[in-house]
Amino acid sequence: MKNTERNKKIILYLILAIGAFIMFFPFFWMIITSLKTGFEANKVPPTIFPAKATLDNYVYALKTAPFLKYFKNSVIVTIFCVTITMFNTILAAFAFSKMRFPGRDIIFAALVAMMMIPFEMLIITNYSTIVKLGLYDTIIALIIPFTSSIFYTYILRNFFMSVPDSLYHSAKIDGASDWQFLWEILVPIAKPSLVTIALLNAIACWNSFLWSILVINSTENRTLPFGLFAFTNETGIRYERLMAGATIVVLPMIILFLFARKSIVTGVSRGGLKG
Amino acid sequence: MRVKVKNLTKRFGEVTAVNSLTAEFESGKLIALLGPSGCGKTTMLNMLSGILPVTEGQIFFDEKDVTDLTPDKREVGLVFQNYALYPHMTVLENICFPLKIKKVSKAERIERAKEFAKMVHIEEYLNRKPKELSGGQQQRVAIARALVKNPKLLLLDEPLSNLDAKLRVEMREEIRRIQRESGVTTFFVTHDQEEASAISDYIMLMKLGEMQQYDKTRNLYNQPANLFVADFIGSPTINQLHGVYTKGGIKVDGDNQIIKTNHKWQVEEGSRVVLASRAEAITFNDKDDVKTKVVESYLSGKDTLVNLKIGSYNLRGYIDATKPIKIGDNLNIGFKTEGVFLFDELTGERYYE
Amino acid sequence: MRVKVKNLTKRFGEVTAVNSLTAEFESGKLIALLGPSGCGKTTMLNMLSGILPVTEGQIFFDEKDVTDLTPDKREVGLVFQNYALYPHMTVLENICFPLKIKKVSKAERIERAKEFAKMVHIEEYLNRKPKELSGGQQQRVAIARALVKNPKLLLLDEPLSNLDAKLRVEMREEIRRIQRESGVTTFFVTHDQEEASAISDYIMLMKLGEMQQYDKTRNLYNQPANLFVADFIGSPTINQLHGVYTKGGIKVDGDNQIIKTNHKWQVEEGSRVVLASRAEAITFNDKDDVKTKVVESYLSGKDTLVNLKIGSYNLRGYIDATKPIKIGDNLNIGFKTEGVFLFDELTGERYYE
Amino acid sequence: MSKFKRVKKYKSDEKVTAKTFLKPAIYLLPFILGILVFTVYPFFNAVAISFKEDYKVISDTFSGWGLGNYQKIFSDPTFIKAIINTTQYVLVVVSISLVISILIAVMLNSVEKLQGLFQTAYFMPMVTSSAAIGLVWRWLFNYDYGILNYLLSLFDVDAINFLNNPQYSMISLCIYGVWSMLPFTIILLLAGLQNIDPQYYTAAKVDGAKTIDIFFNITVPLLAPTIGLVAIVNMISSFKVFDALYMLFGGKPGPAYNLYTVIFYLYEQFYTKLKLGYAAASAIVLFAIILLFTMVQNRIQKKYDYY
Amino acid sequence: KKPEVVNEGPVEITYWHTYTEHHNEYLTGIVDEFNASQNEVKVVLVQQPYQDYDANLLQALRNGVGPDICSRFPTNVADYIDEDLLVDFAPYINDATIGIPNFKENLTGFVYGEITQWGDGAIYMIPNICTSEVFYYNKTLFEELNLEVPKTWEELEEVSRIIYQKTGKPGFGTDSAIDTFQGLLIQNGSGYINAKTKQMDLDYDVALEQLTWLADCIKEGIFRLPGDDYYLSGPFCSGAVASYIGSSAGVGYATMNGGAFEVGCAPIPQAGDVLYSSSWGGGFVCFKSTEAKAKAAYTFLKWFTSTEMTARWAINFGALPAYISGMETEAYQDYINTNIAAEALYASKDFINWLNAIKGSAGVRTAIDKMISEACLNNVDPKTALDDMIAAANAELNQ
Ligand SMILES: Nc1ncnc2c1ncn2[C@@H]1O[C@H](COP(=O)(O)OP(=O)(O)OP(=O)(O)O)[C@@H](O)[C@H]1O
Ligand SMILES: Nc1ncnc2c1ncn2[C@@H]1O[C@H](COP(=O)(O)OP(=O)(O)OP(=O)(O)O)[C@@H](O)[C@H]1O
Ligand SMILES: [Mg+2]
Ligand SMILES: [Mg+2]
Repeated sequence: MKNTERNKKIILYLILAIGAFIMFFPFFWMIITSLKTGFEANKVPPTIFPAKATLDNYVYALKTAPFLKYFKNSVIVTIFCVTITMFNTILAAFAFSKMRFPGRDIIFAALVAMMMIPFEMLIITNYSTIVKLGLYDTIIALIIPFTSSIFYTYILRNFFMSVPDSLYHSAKIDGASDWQFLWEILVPIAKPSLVTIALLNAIACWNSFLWSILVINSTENRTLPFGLFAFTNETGIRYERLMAGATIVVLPMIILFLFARKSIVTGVSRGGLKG
Repeated sequence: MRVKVKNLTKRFGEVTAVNSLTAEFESGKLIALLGPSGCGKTTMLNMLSGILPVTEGQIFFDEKDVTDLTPDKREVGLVFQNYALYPHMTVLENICFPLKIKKVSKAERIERAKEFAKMVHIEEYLNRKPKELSGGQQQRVAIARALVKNPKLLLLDEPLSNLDAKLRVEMREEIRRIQRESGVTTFFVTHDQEEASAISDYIMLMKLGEMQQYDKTRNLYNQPANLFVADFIGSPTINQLHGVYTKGGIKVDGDNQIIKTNHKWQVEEGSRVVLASRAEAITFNDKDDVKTKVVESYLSGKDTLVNLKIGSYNLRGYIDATKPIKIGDNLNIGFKTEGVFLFDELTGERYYE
Repeated sequence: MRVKVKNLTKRFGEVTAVNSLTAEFESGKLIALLGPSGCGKTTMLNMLSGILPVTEGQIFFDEKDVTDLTPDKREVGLVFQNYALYPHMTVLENICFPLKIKKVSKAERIERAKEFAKMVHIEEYLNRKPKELSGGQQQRVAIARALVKNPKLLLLDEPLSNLDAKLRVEMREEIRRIQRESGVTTFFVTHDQEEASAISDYIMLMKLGEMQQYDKTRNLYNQPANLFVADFIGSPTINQLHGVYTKGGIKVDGDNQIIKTNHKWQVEEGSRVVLASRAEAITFNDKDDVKTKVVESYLSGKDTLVNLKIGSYNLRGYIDATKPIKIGDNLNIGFKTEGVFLFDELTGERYYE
Repeated sequence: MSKFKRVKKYKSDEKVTAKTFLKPAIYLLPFILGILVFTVYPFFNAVAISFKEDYKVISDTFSGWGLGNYQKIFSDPTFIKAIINTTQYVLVVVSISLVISILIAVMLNSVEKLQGLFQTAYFMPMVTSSAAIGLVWRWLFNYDYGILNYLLSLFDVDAINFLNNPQYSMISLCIYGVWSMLPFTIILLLAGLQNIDPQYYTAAKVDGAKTIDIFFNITVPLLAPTIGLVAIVNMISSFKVFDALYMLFGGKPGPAYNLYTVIFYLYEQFYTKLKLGYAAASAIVLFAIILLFTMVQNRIQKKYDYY
Repeated sequence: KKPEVVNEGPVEITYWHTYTEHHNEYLTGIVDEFNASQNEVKVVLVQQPYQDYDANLLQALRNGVGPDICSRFPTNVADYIDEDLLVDFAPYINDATIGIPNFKENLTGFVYGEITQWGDGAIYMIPNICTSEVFYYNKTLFEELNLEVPKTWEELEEVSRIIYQKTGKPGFGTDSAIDTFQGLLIQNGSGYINAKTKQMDLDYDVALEQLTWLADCIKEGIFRLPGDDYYLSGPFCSGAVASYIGSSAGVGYATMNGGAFEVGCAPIPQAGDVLYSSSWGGGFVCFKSTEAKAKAAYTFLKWFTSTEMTARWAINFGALPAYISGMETEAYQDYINTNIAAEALYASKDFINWLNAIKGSAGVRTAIDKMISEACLNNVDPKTALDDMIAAANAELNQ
């Protein structure tokens, strides 16, 4: 009896481990490649472990692009972007989940439909808007277009909906206004979901370069991912250097993830509600 | 605060949970809400608190129409039937929350919260999360949370259902005390009649969303408005003899006697009626002439509870334990004036004298 | 199925919810679990059902050690204190679920579910979702769900707490009937002593995670193992006179008399003891010589309940209502043999004869 | 008497007054403002462009209004092919990735040990440079020395030219698509699983349910809102498949231009051919298709809304 | 664009580029040098990412935040002219005082024709350097097998077959099958696009013959396409292919083999009378804004393309100066001897030629690529593939 339990566990872990390996491999490859020489990085067929690991690529990458300045800009953009987005998103998700007003679901459905329009089409007009607003080549241009996200609102609304209404009622009885309920009850309870969304958002901000290369011209205002372009040009890509750059770029996100992971996973489990 | 409801109605789709209820509740009283499961007690409280918007009708607090006021503006305290504690807060934080909202200073709210925690005997658990508490402990937290903020109207939805007898008595006395001292109008849902009569000034009895009777507690027992009330209130259940009103008396089905009592019912001859009598309203005196047969008998303290058969119906009464009773004995009984009522069989309405 | 637990212990961090409990429960009996809120009743049931892993100790079903068996292998039915109905299923689906799992054919499970739904009077609500039901209705769904699958062990955690008196009596009789017919060993948590004694074969009384007494229902009343049991069981609460055992009698604090009863306690002279007596064990005969003073008196049916003072303690007894009683009167009382117990004041342990 | 008359009612008796709208409006203001400027306005602008004939990108001039762009794209076999390819891709990738993600999320949620490690691994693709991912997948798919072919050879299957043989390129694209969709989906599902009250699992266990029963009867239905959410989000995002294509086939729509997707078509029309009119028209067509799909999905989803 | 305020100081012009690493550094140096050398014009250099550069530029132009000058290809120019965006340099170049004497004559190969192909004597592009395809080969292997460097495609086929037989690996590959195919067409006397009729102007038989040949060689295994390696430098360095045609600018990648073998470089094979190697030069364009800016741009470009500067830039970039005078400088001549690709390029200088770039020509390239992959990878009959290509290409041109 106990053995089958044990076997089940082993199979479970095995599947997870294989899956984890498959998911993890590209990341591993990024690191490995960044430690190779140019010759080895381009070798066909590729070698798994570098014959001789070298940190030259990192040295080179750090020398080539003003990573420190980019880093500063990235941090500013990400912090502002995530903060404002989360604020907007929380308010909107709350209105769309717990407040009741006629047309709510229709308006929301229309908004969701807006997600279906390809980004490429939006960019054309948004670019003009940014220029018209006089925000071209400013850090603000990297922030405001993304602070109202239907996508995150959609996700968060879903999570807010799963918080029982009786807690809303309970807070109202206790005299809390909608605003107080939102910040004192709903947000703390939905913290795991919020952290998840904030993390996704942070990663998206951090890595968003398509837009930033469009609206940013001056080195002063450029963000980290821009540093990666230093390794791609018309004659080809220096993968080993690119990977070193990429590793440097994503490092903060990994650290962020490792910090946030705990709150994603250990959700506030329910209890205190009967029936 | 005086509470008045006018044509209060709540429908959930097809279901009518509360049906056109009109009543006025005196200020500072404790009103017990009684009724079978699903009769609309919780719905009623939820409408009073503002959680549920009403379908029709109005609610007044004192003279003010609060029908459209949101719960946070009504200043009510509510113990939810399912507690609805905040899962992410500790017990202390849960109790403090209403005070925090009221911007009571931190020191003061903790002090007050602790005081109420002590009152409901949960002072040891202040730092636990709700899910780390037993059912009864959670319920007590909910009580403390509702009481701590000095509400203008207190609504308690079966607040003691998960407590043991001793604690239950203690809690209800505490609630009663606080209610008296603060004079807060209080609605108290309970399924326990003993509890209801022990603490309430008034009882409102509901059935299928309709109010059956709203009256002083003892009046429900002594002056039931209809058969349902008479039947619902009291233990053992009131005796019911169905029959026809003939010749100034009741001819019980399956029996030939015409039972006469010393009431002068305003009832037409030939009506189908129900003669209802409390067990203690049955007399066993020498002059009594209604013939019955003993079916069962139990000793109950100084008395014997006898189960008697008359026609197709049973009847319970208390007889002195010293009197020897055997099953199958014939026993003559009589009816007192008090505790004996006549109802229309069909509508359940009471015939008065 | 016989249930045996051995040194059963459950700790939540610092908190010990159940403490080294050893007991054997006969097959086919209905055992009521009694005890103050937070004493470990739910924890006990959860361990029996397998939901909570035990910290220490073992559980046996018949001779089989099931300590490490997962709940799905134990074939128990459980009514959760908070119902735990599946929110995404209708009432019918909720009740059907255990049968679906057992691969009972669809037609059959619906039929059986409907039968149980009818039994608990929720047949009208079969297509509703739990959140569309009142508290009592939800609770009844939970009962039906636990009963429908013919469990080998039935665990009921305050299953009737949200039902009105009439329904409550009806439900408990149904549960009792099913339990008798199927012979399933049943644990029934309740805080209602009347309910416990009405339906259970045995009562297990707990306090702070420890078993106080496990015995036939009437033995808890007639032969309490310790002061806690004597105090917890019975209404009105047992009378307690604290004092010193001197010269073969009890000298109550604040009083000079030495009370002698016709018991021969095995107790050392000079021990501090508690003389506990049920209200009905107090006699008011001519020969009685313990002097008391009347503090209060209420009429209660044929009797008067008198509250008497002796030393610093109060004592309640029933006296014939015909006897005229005034507050402040001196009244001599005596103690019957039955319903009178002596306990150690400190440990609460009982002294036997 | 008018005082007693309720003018209009909304869902379960809520009274509709100006206030009903005012409050949500305040909460929605910052959000809606941003959406109007950066989503709604560009959307309608795109609609407008799609009806402009002979639209010139840089100078923003056009010859007149009409359906010319739509006529053109619908008479373009490449566009029709792109729609078919995209739809195929969406159906395969969304369903497969959803199934795998649910399984993995539930498994991840059920293990106690090493959970952190596993989660980190499953999360890593989200921060990995896409160039690295492209490199790896190209390597995995390689005909001569790729791992996939090595694995196939263990089962005596002939090597498949995943990337260069047009017959297999769709399969490769789907494999890659599924893979790249997993981390996000798993993370959201994990968060969704956190919202399920564990008492329902407990109750089900007591009811005798095995792991499998719990999965199908409790976990999946209770997770349904989240599943529906990721299904829609993934559907939308995979209808816009472009990156995967770009990554795997070096900027070409498949080895023999056989894997045009709607967005690739759009991209090509705009970026290399400067035909913004065609691009806009294809965007609107794509929009309509996605809308249709999500409406169907929503219909199915409704059943599971029990909150 | 905002009207220029008449102000003191230099006229500022923005110059966008996508150069990275040492190219970027060097260009910055040159621009600084220019800015320091005079005070009428100030060039502001902006580095843009290579990825999606076309689109970015387009968007910026559309919104009036684009550069004043940048380097572009003739295909782009065709689009810009369509939108009337470009400054015609002809008046400046031909000006008596500020003009560039011998401009046409000094240009290498047929570059003048390329930059004036849009007629009216307008010059929209000022070239600076150009690159082209060269033939890289594994010199060590060639010597081992005693093989001559192929000068014609037939020789290439033969050599490749031998290599294939000896090593089991393809002997030859090409980074850009499109350019290779275009080369085969032109070298064999076929036309390409007719700019007037906006039609394909192919010699059908030649095209079919060349396509069939290419497809056969690839199917035989002696030639290969880059496939999922994108660039053949990787396989070449690892010895997976013995020779390939790639950009002269990619010499750094071609020689990154860890010293495993020696790399040789030669002009690409030819077919017969018409020598041809496609021009990958591009040139500077100036976007219309103010007269002053156009003039300032011209001033800078004139300086940048002067004999000395073009040579320096070409050396730094590993390319060929677009101007004969630049090639003839001592510095460049010295450079050739140190760089195999530059040497091969220099050897091709006289037949670097161009193809018509009109609207839709980008689409034609796509159609050709599709045709080749169909014929070579998808087993489509070459004739069908060719017919499809012509139809598609004509549709592109005719829009
Ligand atoms: N959301 C709902 N949708 C449909 N019917 C509902 C809903 N809520 C309550 N009801 C029904 O309304 C009636 C009254 O419910 P209510 O909760 O007020 O009963 P109650 O008197 O509190 O009962 P209990 O003592 O069992 O808690 C019940 O029959 C119930 O089934
Ligand atoms: N998860 C937990 N963490 C910490 N303490 C707990 C936890 N669950 C229960 N307890 C404590 O264990 C004790 C026993 O709890 P249990 O729920 O068994 O009580 P109970 O007898 O069912 O009480 P009630 O009648 O109030 O439901 C209580 O004091 C409770 O606070
Ligand atoms: Mg209720
Ligand atoms: Mg409990």
